[in-house]
Amino acid sequence: AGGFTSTVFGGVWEKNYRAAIVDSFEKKLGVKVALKLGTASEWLTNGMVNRAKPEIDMLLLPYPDSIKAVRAGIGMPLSPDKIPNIRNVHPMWFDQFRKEAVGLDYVAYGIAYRTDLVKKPPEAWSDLWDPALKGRVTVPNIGVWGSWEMLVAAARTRGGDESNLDPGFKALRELRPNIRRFFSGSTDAMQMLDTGEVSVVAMTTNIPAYALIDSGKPVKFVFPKDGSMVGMVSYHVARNTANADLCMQFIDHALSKECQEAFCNAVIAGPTNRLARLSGKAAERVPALDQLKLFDWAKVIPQMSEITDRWNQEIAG
Amino acid sequence: MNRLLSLGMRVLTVLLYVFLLAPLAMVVVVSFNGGPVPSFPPTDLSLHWYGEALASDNFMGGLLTSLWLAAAATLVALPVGVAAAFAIARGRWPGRTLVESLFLSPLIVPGIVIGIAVLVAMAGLGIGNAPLRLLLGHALIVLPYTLRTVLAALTRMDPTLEEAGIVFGASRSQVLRHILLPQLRGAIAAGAILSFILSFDDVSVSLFLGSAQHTTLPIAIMSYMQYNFDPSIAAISAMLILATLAIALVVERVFGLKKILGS
Amino acid sequence: MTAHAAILAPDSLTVVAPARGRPPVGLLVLPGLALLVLGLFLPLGQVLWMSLNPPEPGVIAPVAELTLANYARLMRSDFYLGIVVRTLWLSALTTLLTAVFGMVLGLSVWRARPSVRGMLLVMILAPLLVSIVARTYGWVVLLGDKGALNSVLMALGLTDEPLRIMYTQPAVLIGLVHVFLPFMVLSLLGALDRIDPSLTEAAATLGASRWHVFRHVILPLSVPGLASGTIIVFSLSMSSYVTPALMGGSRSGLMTTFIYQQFSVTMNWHFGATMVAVLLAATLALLLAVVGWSRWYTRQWSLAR
Amino acid sequence: MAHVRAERLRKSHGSQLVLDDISLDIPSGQFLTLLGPSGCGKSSTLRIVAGLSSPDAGRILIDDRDVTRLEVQKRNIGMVFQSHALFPHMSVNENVAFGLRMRKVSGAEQQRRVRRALAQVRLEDFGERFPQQLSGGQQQRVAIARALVVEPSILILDEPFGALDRKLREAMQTELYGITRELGITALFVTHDQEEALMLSDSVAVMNRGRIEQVGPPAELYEKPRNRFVAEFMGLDNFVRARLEQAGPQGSVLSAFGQRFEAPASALPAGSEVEIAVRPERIRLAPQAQDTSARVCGRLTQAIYHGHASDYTVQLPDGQQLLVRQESAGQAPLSVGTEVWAHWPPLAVNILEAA
Amino acid sequence: MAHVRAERLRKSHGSQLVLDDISLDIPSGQFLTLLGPSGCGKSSTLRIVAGLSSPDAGRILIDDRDVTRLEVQKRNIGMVFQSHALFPHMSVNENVAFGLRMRKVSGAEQQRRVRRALAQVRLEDFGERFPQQLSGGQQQRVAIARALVVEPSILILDEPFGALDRKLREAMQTELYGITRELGITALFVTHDQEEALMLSDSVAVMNRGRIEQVGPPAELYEKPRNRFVAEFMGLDNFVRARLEQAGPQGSVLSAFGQRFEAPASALPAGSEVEIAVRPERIRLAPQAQDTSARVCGRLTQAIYHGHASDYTVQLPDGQQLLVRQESAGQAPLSVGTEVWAHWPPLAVNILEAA
Ligand SMILES: Nc1ncnc2c1ncn2[C@@H]1O[C@H](COP(=O)(O)OP(=O)(O)OP(=O)(O)O)[C@@H](O)[C@H]1O
Ligand SMILES: Nc1ncnc2c1ncn2[C@@H]1O[C@H](COP(=O)(O)OP(=O)(O)OP(=O)(O)O)[C@@H](O)[C@H]1O
Ligand SMILES: NCCCCNCCCN
Ligand SMILES: [Mg+2]
Ligand SMILES: [Mg+2]
Repeated sequence: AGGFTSTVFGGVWEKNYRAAIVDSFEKKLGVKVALKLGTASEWLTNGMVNRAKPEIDMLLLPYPDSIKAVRAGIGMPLSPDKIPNIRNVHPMWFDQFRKEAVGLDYVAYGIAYRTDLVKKPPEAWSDLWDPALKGRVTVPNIGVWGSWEMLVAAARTRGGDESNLDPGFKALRELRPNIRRFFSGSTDAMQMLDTGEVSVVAMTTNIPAYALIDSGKPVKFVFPKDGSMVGMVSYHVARNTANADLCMQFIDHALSKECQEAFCNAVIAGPTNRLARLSGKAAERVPALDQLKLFDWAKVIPQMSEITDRWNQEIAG
Repeated sequence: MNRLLSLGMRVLTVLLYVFLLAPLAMVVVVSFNGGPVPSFPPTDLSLHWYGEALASDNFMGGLLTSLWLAAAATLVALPVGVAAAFAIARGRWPGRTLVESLFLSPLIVPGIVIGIAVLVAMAGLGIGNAPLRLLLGHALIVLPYTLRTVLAALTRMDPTLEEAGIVFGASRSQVLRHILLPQLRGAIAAGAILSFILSFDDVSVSLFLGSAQHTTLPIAIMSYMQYNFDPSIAAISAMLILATLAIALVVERVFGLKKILGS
Repeated sequence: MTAHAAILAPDSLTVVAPARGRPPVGLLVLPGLALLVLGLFLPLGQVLWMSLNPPEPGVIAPVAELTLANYARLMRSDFYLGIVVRTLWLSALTTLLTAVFGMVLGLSVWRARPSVRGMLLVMILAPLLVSIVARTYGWVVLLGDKGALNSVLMALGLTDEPLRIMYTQPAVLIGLVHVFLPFMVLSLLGALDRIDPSLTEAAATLGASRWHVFRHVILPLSVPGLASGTIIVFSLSMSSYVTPALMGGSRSGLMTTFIYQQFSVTMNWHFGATMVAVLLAATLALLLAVVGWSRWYTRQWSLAR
Repeated sequence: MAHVRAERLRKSHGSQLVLDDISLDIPSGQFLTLLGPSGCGKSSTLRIVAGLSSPDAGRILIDDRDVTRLEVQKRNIGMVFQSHALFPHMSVNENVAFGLRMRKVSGAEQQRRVRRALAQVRLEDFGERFPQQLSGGQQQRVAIARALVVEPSILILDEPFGALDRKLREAMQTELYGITRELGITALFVTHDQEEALMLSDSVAVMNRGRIEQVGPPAELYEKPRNRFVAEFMGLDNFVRARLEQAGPQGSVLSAFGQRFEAPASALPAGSEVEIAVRPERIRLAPQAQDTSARVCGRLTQAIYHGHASDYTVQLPDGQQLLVRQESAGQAPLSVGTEVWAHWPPLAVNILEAA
Repeated sequence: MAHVRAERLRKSHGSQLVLDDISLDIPSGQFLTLLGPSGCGKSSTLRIVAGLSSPDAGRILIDDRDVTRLEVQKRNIGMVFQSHALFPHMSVNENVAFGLRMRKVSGAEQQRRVRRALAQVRLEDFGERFPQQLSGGQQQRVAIARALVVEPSILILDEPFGALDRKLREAMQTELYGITRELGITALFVTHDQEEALMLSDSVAVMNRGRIEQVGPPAELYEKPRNRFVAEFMGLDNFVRARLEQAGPQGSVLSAFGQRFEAPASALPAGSEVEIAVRPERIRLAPQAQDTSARVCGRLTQAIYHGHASDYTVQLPDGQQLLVRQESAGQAPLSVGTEVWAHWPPLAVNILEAA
């Protein structure tokens, strides 16, 4: 029996991913799917370094590494011929990757806060600037999931957008008095929220926040009125892999209605397959597509170096 | 005055031990939480998260990988580092000071850069063997410790003992084996222990050098924490502390730790 | 090594050894050097070379075209120069505190009865056994706004507002000193264990107080260990990443923070390599000074005869 | 000036009893020497008096004050360690100056006294050297200078002249004698050299296996050793069992070697079995019997040349051996194998309690 | 069995010339002793012969083979270091067995020989101890046992008995004498004890400041020291300038102390200015002048008690001092301040070249 190597996030995510998608695939085809833990940037680096002889046959990447991978030409073109389920995927989850990758699921970024420590619950991004939150907010550090989204969201509150981020920088500079610290990951953020070091986590996905909520902590998670930012992970099949067919079979399997429902209901995420239906908690906690605010990553990525510099100096410095 | 000073010293010493151990004690306490998130003081006492940690393939596989990797890296770096320490302490060649400093560069270069550089270089050579890659990276980052600890001890070693060895017919390798190494035992053990622990603890270098089949425990932990915020990490840490304590106790009983870490 | 010291060079192994075509002991450096050169310097050289290439995020291969643009960017930026200074300062402070506390702990082990010595060592090594993430949680529980320390302080009425310790520069210092102490203690013990106890006794008979015995006998004789510990701790501080990231506040970024950023976020390896080059050069220069000084200081009594 | 007393010291290392009820009394300004075989506990005693180790039982009194737990540095002692214990990281000057620095003596005064102390040990020109660059004897002399320079009230010396040749040793002894007497230093001295002990000391304590066998002024130990151990240690030899035939204050009569002969007075009752001893140098050898009170005939079995004297072994008919030291005095040495007569004057006989 | 020669050794430490043209010849199985003041270069010479340091010039020959650069471990040496150099991490047994292990002697044989060697140094019961648990003299004896046990062809001993009391020292000397003679070991020995040197050696070399002053059989050095340095080192004293009035093979006549007196034969021509010396123990003191060839009158200025002898200083009218050693021989010691006559026999006078 053959097999191939892909990537996976850890913890409950991996558990649900295996249960909903990988195990059934392995059983069905009698193959082994090796999943590499680690970080997205490392997977991407590995893909780039080993472009000629890939170690990772299929990368599962989040924003923004997925877009970087596309720009670097890491993945091979995908098509409904080999992956029939792509036909059921909303085109925006395929087209934004230039058809060289396809989305698995989406999550929404919102605000998590302590109900006991916050007098006026935040409802919109703009509420983060409330002087009552002085020194009580944490924001993702640049490079951390949610940081780019934070910048774009901030820009939008002041009339800017992804190609005009100046207002975003200005807004975040003004947010500084409220920022206790820039967090370096969701655990870091949730830890601060749980211990009361901060009252508000400005930009986090729903999964970690609901972990606190479900364990009875006085925490709430809201999708801001002015629209949730979106997180998405996508499949990229390495260009020179010898296992391309198997990878594509796997993607097709992952995009199937059954897998999508099983997986998204478990992790509380939105399916990319339009036929899939959420139920239970997932139905309540995942915003509909029209509540999402997307933006053009392709415009942000070329600016990243400059953005980072500015962030370091103007916001974090 | 003198009495005050020595009382002050005693208090400071105790405070320092408290400082070293307090956060770890907290971790151990937190690990007994039954609930899904860590809280202090623990909500309901339970060994639940110990069970979870022990049942995880990632953690247990990572533990194995980390153990062999730390052992192998130490085994590679130890002789090499000890030999270099001898060359530097006992040789008379130009540029020793510079070379001695260069041996520290694995400490200075951030782990991510070491990881990436080794990854790129080995890919360039067409070597995709993750264990080999990990071993190289880890041997590099622990090399400075094996060198330094032995070098410091060698500086103050009485050379007449070596001379006595030679006089009584020991070859150079016998002097090494019977006289120098036993006396450097403490320093070598210290270097080995540091090496092992550091290799075991490394995240940055391993991140770029591992593979799906060869993931170290710290990487498994780090990945776990991307989505989870529960006391299983505390449980793992507590188990590591307890396991180490147990090993130390056994070693103490069987060999006497002071013999290994003593002069 | 000064010329003077070279003349006094002890005739130990080294001088005796070259008899009849014996390879000199200096050759023993070769395996280590080979590992270092092949495993690190050549790979790293390739990366450092990129610091001389025109910056282009996403490009990960060195090219022939050379420029000093990356260095110019760094040198012209008050921000990045400030980071270099801040990193050096924090590392120096960490090293100093570690040295002082490490000496206190080292002496406590050195003076301990053999039966308790092992346990003290295990306690000292303990911080290394706990993953940094878990350790940070421990610190939050202790030092956080609602942590144990603040609870005590507020209960005692020593302060009304909780002290903000976590996520500040001092928190980074606390975290670094905590994990690096074991390195310092082990290095120091290596030297302390080689001090003949009769030397401290001799000093005491000559009227030296405990402090003077320490100052004039123990401290100078532990210079080799102190130098070793200083070197290790300083290097580790300069390249520390996780502790500042998890325990620091919004302004605690160190050089490594930004190096990580360039390598993994912006993928601007060129600028990242530039910072690595500067980090390496600054640290090596300082260490060269420490190594040289320690060798000069001990030249008269290390190995003589 | 310090009156030093050790009272009933006891010390064990593990299961080995190293000191077993040691008491010493050194009046202020006096010089007491510990004499005894290797490993008998001399250094251990010194260390306890110095305060470097604490006794399992017993106490140390200085001027009637119990100092058993007083810190070493408060005792104003100077000490020469058997292993020298020079500071390897200090030059000779710095080593010698150390005690003065600790006493906050001014720089100029320090220099002056260091120079003088180094002159006393004949090392004027070695101030800049480091201990490793010195010969064994030079190191030992630095250790002596370091202890003397502080002009301590108590001086403790553990075989301070062991590595010195005779001339230097004598010069150092003279210096030491002068300094201690002049400054009224109380001194506790260890040596394995009986002559040195007798010459320097006000009193001598002979130790054996952690106990004191006898303590007293040098002449007393030399002339009236209490038992065979002390006698041997004082250089007596030729121990022979004898019977005290007559005893009295004017002299006594012994029987040994199958004959009777005169001996000095003894306090032991007539009829006792005793042990007698004669110093090898008090016996004269001659080819013919001469008319002295005691004489035996034997065969010369060994002759060892010693410079100003030769040591002979004389085998007696009953199997006993006599050791005889004869001054060379210009004569040709006697040759092995010849028959000789050994003679000794009555006063040369020491009468000891039988062991 | 090894014939050891050192040829024109020269060695400097920095600017200090430590050995200046040292040559030695030790025929196979012979025992040569280096005697000389502290710091004269004895240990340095030993280290070069052992191969532990290399000379700046000159060479070492063993059985006519140049071994100057030969590895030490091939020389089959036993050595006692002045600093003992015991291995701190090995027990006494292991220390002593070390050389045997290196020579791949079987385990049982090792045990047997170690036991015997420890018995020779009277440390049977100390095999399990570690060096730190031994007294100074015990450590030294372990070092001796370690060197003897390998039955080396060359034995190098650097003050091996320095820390031992006289009895033990004599016993060890006897052992050493026996072992070297029995096994035909070539021995190079350093001591600061003239008697020891004279007693053990086939020949003695007296060193001074890195040079050899005189080398020869013990009696020769003792009887005919070449110059004042050697003479002093051999225990001569009372050096006085004199004029050789008559010289001849039967005896000579000297003038000194303002008088003429007889002396032994001298090879120097009549009329020479010479230096004479008389051993302190060859001079007799008496309250009255006696009829011997030489006598001077003076006042007793110092008396030091030594046990079997006392040392007196006699101040002569012309300001010179005589050092006199008198055997105590039971008499009461003379008292300081009295007027005495010093007498010596003609043969007691040594005639040396004037310095
Ligand atoms: N490493 C060194 N550097 C400088 N001088 C040295 C060194 N080693 C020895 N010396 C000098 O060389 C001379 C001879 O030393 P050596 O040890 O041979 O003397 P020695 O005759 O053995 O004296 P002792 O009887 O005191 O042991 C001494 O004056 C000593 O100071
Ligand atoms: N640390 C120790 N552990 C066990 N025994 C010891 C220790 N130190 C000394 N001893 C023993 O105590 C006894 C007395 O030792 P000490 O050093 O007082 O002897 P000493 O009279 O000074 O002998 P020397 O003349 O040989 O120096 C010796 O038998 C020695 O072996
Ligand atoms: N330069 C990278 C070396 C990595 C060492 N990590 C130290 C972590 C201490 N817990
Ligand atoms: Mg002793
Ligand atoms: Mg010497």
